[in-house]
Amino acid sequence: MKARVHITLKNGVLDPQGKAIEHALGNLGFDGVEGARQGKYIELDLAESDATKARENVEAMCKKLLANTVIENYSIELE
Amino acid sequence: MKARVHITLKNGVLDPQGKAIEHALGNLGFDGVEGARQGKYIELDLAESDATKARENVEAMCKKLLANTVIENYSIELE
Amino acid sequence: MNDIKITPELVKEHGLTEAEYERIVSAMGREPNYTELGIYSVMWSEHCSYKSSRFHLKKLPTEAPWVIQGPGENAGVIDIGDGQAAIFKMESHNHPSYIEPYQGAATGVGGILRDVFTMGARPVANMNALRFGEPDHPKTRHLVAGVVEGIGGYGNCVGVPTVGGETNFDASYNGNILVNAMTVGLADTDKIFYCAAAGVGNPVVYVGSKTGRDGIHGATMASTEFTEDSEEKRPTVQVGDPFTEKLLIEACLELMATDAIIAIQDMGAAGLTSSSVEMASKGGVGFELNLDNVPQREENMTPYEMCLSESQERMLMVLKPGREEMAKAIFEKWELDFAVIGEITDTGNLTLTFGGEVVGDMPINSLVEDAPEYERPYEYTENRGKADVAALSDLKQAVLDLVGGPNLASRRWIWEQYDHMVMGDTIQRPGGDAAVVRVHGTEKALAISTDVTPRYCYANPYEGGKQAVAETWRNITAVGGKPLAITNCLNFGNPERKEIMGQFVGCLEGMGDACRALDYPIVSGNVSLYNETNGSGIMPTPAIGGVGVMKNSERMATIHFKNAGQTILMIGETKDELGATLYQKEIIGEQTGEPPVVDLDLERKNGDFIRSLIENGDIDTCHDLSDGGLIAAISDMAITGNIGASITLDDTLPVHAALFSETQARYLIAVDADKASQIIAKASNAGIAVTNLGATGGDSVSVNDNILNISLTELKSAHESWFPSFMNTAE
Amino acid sequence: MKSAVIVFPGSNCDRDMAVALEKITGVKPTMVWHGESDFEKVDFIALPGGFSYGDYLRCGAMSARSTVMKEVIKRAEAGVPVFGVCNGFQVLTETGLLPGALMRNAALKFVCKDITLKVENADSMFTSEYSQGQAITIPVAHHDGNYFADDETLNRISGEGQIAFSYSEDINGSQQQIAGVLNGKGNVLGMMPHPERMIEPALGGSDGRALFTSVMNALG
Ligand SMILES: Nc1ncnc2c1ncn2[C@@H]1O[C@H](COP(=O)(O)OP(=O)(O)O)[C@@H](O)[C@H]1O
Ligand SMILES: [Mg+2]
Repeated sequence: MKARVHITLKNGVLDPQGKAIEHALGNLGFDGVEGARQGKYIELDLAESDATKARENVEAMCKKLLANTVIENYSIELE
Repeated sequence: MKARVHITLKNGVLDPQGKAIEHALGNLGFDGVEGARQGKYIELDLAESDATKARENVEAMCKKLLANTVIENYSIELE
Repeated sequence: MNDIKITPELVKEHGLTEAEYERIVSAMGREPNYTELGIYSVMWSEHCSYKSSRFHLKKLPTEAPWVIQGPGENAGVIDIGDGQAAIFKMESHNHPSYIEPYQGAATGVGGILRDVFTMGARPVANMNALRFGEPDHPKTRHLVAGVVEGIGGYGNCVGVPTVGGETNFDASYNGNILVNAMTVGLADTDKIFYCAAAGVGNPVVYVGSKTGRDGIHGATMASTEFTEDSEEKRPTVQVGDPFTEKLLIEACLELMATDAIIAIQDMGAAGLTSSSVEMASKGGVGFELNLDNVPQREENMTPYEMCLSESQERMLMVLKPGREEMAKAIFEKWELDFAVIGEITDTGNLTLTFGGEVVGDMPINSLVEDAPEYERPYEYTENRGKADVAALSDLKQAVLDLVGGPNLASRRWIWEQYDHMVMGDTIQRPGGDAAVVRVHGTEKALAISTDVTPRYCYANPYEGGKQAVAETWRNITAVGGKPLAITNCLNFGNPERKEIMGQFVGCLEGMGDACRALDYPIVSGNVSLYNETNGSGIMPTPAIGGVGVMKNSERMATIHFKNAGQTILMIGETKDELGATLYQKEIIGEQTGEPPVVDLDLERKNGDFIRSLIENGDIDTCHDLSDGGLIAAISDMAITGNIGASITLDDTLPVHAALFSETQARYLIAVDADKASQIIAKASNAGIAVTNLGATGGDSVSVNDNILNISLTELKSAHESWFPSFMNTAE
Repeated sequence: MKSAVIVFPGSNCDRDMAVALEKITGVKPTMVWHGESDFEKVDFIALPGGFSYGDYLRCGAMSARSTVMKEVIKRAEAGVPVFGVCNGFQVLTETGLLPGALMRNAALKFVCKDITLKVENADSMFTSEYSQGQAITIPVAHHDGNYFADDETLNRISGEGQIAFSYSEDINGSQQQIAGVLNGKGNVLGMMPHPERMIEPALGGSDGRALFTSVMNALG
């Protein structure tokens, strides 16, 4: 099955990329952008077909590698 | 309203980051990861409340700035 | 796939003319199949075959006692003494960088690095020569940002310092930027690797990244003119993977330390095809490749795609029999793919098998030697006569506009994005005349500079060609280096036009004469033609990359003034040569007249004199004069040293000529007064023109008391602020 | 002083670090490959700069989880001095040996230049040869040097003297312009600037030497 992982910065962590996007959009004349945040999006193809096990697995991957839990949150969707 | 934008590499475009993630997960003992791809995930807060207009706007932002349409695809969700 | 019928349209789509197709049929003795057509089309493209340029390139001087390997291999090799060699080359990545600036520039750096480490060298320095359109062209900012980020992104990650380059803006590059990258590497003279394959039955090995459908037909793209809809040719853009490149460098160098490799070649333009053809052709052997064994990134790849893919970070090697396992262990340690994909045969053919069938079988000779060679008609550029270039009443504004304008302003914004110090041997950083990189663990150093003045080449290709070579020679000399050899990247428009071909021939003749006069041969290079958009060509831009050596790197000159109260001397004489100068272009807004003429004997004489002063430890402050003339050079020296200068000009020339003329073979030096009189005496004895211009000191640059007086603060702010404020302006 | 330089795939300042260590300590360091689970006993461990794993995913993330780092963490906890420069600093924060995280530079650009640093703590084993508040010139070369920690952590580290160096100007958006951080015990230092690039006048200065001589003195 497929896992879709979103990794986003925690609240209160300043986001240089998001800020830059907001700024650049303003410069390009896009009004009304009140905030921008940039995160990562990772797609994984898994051999596992059991959803519970797959989720556990991906959860572990996030904790161990994919996210830095000092500054990031993650969320997992399975398909 | 809020826009969620996913930016992913086009099919066939080399994804060095995804490849490295796949590899690293394998090294960490996670079996059964058959593929990994990394993309960007951007959240925008928009002043616009009309969904059609908002989508048009974000579409333009993607083309102009957020995505590199030479090698990337984008998809937009509104909330 | 191979049952696709070869139609005239298909032939045309492959960039081949009818006559060329006929030639293929007669070389093969039959019609090619689809895969074979693809292979011929890339091998016979301008990019791979040099069909328009070969005839003229043959006339360039390529020999000297210190040349170990001239053009014809992946890079040129020169002897720098003590059993060590410098290996270097410059290459263009113009079209891809226009389409996708970040990846285009990044993969350009990756490609040139491979050309150099393929030969056994550890890359030690990168340079980049960049030409963009006018600053206010809507695309320029985006292209500058992307190209610079791409060059940095790749070089920084690989860990090779990017130590210098050049950057110009001109309208002729609006639709066709130039991104030329150069790499210099070091190797032991007895450990240099070549690409000639040998030994029937020996294994052909593929290492590096897997093959995908990247950049199929990149080589043919680089060989055609641009039109508006070229921007649709997007999938041909490749993504660079500098991390893999770094691993590949380390793995290759580790394997090269053994005796397992017979021949090695990077997969550049036209990937697997051109690398195997080149190795076989050089070795006079045949290759049989089993495409099933090619490591593949994507599913269902056809032989056509595998042969033409330009996936990056791949190499091809011929190993001694029995060494496969040992080599494989090295590549596995570095987590890279390793596959035996074929062997050497005695057939003289490139034979491709796939799924148990032969899918291509072509005589190697026909792919290389039978490639067309054109002696295209040409027409020399007409002499433009002497320009009458006006003086301006507001000299100060003119100087500020020049020194703080797009073509002279500090490039700090660029080089601060490049790691120019990694490897711990950069002893002259960007901002001077030439970059200087120590030969690791020795007293020696390499001095490197890239130069060309396209304005001159356009006005007078012959003089411009001479000047480009002479300027690198002068820049290397100005830091104290002995210039040894050059590489080049010849960027021109459509060679099927007579006047463009005339520019090409003229520049080459000028380059050749300069190389001969300065004992400064050409050891490698690259040609990029068809740099045109909608029929309007770029200015002829034969970028030259020069390499010199310094025996004692402690004796090195830099441009910044070091002490107040020193005497400023000019070596060489200023003539009224304002035609085709930067002053004329940017301040007067005209581009007319003949450019300055390089007197090659004088160039050599003045340069040898300067170098001997530096080598003797007589001077440590020196700057050559080029774009913007005397005042631009003084300003550079004052700004970087944060020490002013006051100079006095005699009245042999009108002031604007004295300040802005771009007469060649001139240098400025600053020394203590007693040393200055010795140097003046020495120069006079040697018949070298020397002028005492004045002294360093104060907080402004002033000329003849009042004619001109600019504070350092004003100068510095003009010089440093242009680039950042240009790049920070919203589009 | 016997030292080890850890080499990850993609490290590219490993040689620079080794050259500096050898020049200053007179002893050639051992180069330790990331896959090793053990290595000889050393007095000092250096994690070099560069782009381990290409800086893909997050700088230092993959290296922090490598086999050798388990051993490095163990030794750090046992008191062996561990020093991370640039990518090495990123690796140290990713392992949790040092607090905080290093994010993309605020201007989103790679920045390579000399910078003036202020020595914030001259009492540590890495900085004793500097004087408190001394201004030193050391180059930076990084894309992700923007130091972040939550307020509580910031208060703690500044209160406990764990901030070793700060930038004299804002070059990357780091909180409090933090350039280098010590662990609580003072035997682990991570910093973005490269002292190993400033060890002789030919390279632009020698302000980096004192860092290494401080450690030599501390080790006796
Ligand atoms: N693209 C670039 N990358 C790095 N350094 C550059 C670049 N462009 C210019 N420079 C540096 O800026 C300085 C001035 O360049 P230039 O005016 O071309 O020098 P010169 O007139 O001596 O040839 C040189 O030190 C050069 O290496
Ligand atoms: Mg110069």
